[in-house]
Amino acid sequence: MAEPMKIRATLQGDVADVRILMLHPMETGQRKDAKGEIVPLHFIQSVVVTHNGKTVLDTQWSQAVSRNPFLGLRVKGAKAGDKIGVTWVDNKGDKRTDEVTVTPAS
Amino acid sequence: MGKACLKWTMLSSLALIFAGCATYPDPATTRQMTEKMVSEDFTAPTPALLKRLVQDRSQTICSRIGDAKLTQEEAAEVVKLARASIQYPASGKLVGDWKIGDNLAHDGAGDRIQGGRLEKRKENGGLCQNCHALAPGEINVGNVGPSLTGYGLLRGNSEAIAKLTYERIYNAWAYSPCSNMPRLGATRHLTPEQITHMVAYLLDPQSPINKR
Amino acid sequence: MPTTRGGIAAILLACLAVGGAAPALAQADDPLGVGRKMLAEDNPGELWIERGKSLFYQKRGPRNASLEQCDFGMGPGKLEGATARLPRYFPDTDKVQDLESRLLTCMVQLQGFNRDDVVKRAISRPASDGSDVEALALYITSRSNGMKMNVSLSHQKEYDMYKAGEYLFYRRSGQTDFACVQCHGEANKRIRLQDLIHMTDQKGVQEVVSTWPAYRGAHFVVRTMQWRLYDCFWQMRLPELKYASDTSIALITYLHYQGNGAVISVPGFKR
Amino acid sequence: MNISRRTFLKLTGGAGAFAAAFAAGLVASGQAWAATWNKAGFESKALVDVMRSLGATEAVESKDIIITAPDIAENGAVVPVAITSKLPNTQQISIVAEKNPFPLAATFDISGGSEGYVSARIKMGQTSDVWAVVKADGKYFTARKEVKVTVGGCG
Repeated sequence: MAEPMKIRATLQGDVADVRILMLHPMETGQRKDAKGEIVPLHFIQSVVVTHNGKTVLDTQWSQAVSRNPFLGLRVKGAKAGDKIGVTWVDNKGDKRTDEVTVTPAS
Repeated sequence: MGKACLKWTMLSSLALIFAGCATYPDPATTRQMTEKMVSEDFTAPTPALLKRLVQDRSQTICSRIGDAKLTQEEAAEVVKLARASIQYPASGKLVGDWKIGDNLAHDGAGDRIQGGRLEKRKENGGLCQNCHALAPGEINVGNVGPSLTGYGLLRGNSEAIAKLTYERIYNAWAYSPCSNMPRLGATRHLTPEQITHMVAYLLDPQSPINKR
Repeated sequence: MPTTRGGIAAILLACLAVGGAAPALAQADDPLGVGRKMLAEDNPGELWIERGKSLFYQKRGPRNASLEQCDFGMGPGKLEGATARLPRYFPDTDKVQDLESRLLTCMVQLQGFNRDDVVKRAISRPASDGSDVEALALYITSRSNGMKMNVSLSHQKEYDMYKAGEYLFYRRSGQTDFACVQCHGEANKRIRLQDLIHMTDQKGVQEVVSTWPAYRGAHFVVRTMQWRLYDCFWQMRLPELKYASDTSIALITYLHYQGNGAVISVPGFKR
Repeated sequence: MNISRRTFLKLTGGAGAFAAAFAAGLVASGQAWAATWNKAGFESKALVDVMRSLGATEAVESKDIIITAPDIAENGAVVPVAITSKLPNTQQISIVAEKNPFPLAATFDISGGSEGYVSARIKMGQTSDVWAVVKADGKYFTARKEVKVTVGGCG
């Protein structure tokens, strides 16, 4: 069910400005649905960002990160064509990996 | 800015002229056609609730398109209807409990219709916070209406002021015909008792609205 | 009688008002501005565009058809610039239609969906995956990104709808005595902290017509213009506006024509 | 207190729920990556406990940490927070919303290849200080900024 992320990686000098949008409910386990039933806790626990395969950011999240999360970071020593990979894993074991190439500043 | 604006006006008028044969319907035709739409395009859980869409005489007068001005006769009629609408609480007391008024002023819910259901509440909120600045330092307040901060400090809390305040909340159009202020008592959004609490909230020296 | 001449006068007056008004844009000392900018820069609404695209080209519904034959006014399947000219008159339905009512026509006629079913689901619940119509409306509008709104009133029915929309914009009713103009007729106004767009001003109305569908932060889904109008009537304590009704299309025609020249940029981001 | 505020508090979660979810095994702690997930920190209800879980009890305030966040957040469910650390060899950044039921929102471990900068969006139940806790060159530093939360959407 995990849907593709939207990743932008744009070169600014030798730094890649990386912006990641993910579709995820980030449920706190407290919200009730339309039928009045509690929606179980369901949130992304970890996001790992790689640059040409090498981990540059390893995150741990709680359910306090907003629904449809955003993550921004800056990767040093990048050049156009480099690969930026992103993988998230949630508390139910669902995961999703997407990859983009770094584009020159427009 | 001004230049761009003029250009835009000219383009628009050109478009209208080039359109040639098409002309706007006269206001009476537009009214008839649009009122028919309104009568067909809304749903409500009960026929009584659907009647909310029907305009009363004052609303009809106050629905002026664009910058059209009220005539003196129209303004006088709206004021007269407004004056006649005002009812006072059974107790005769116009100043209630400011603490209840404080809650009401910050309550924006009640009486909305969604998913085929009417929002059920013991009473409607007063909606004040939506449009008016209230106690000093409050951030989450609107500015569609004038600031009410220090309302009582500026005016005192004489009987005359209490009566004026009550009437302005009950039916603002008695004093400012067709203003943006809802006729909260006259449209039955609030009860006379609720309005007395809001009067207290505005006038009582202990009320947060009158703190410096 | 305010025929063509009155129309021009109204536009001129609106223009004069623009000249004197300060722009209601975020200023440096705006305590809300930082957050608004940060949120708008990375808009989760973009995640819905791909979904809308695949829904558009997928064979769906009882007739197992895609929407590729749907004519939004530029010819079957031609989407570039189509929403920039909506609402417009369509001879096949003999009606003025906005994007969403036209989409509905195609989903019913081409794909065989039941109209009531689509309408029932059109506006999604907050914090849900959103509806098909929301994703489709966003995708179709995104194909006009960068283009200017250019609604015409060349057909008599388009004129009629425009005038009906204007009438509705100023029509007061219900227990709040509100019409649209009570909240949207002046510059720099807010309901609580929320900015109210000044729609009798060219810049204001242009912002409205060029930024829907939009991601609504508080709802976590993409919302459309039909939802925007529905929600206004809800807050006004009025009965529920029917999806894709003539009343909604009239208001949209009025606003979109006023907003001609605005550059479409969707998804918008609303608080 | 209006309806949307109550709804929001539900969104941000009551104190017991998270721990209960752990007990019920809803949080898949068996996964390999979960070994590094700071369970104690994310379950902490007070700032001091969060700091202890991070090993940051000796942290000192630093002017080289910049928190970019709104003075007033219009929607507590989506509060944008960006942290920039100019401290040499920044290794880790945590975002903590002091008055949340569970204050620790996120921890970012930074490897050699990325700058001392992260940007994210968090839920906040009420007006609160937002803390940045930064580990740089083995030592801990903090900065904080108040974010006022007004919950709109009703009325």
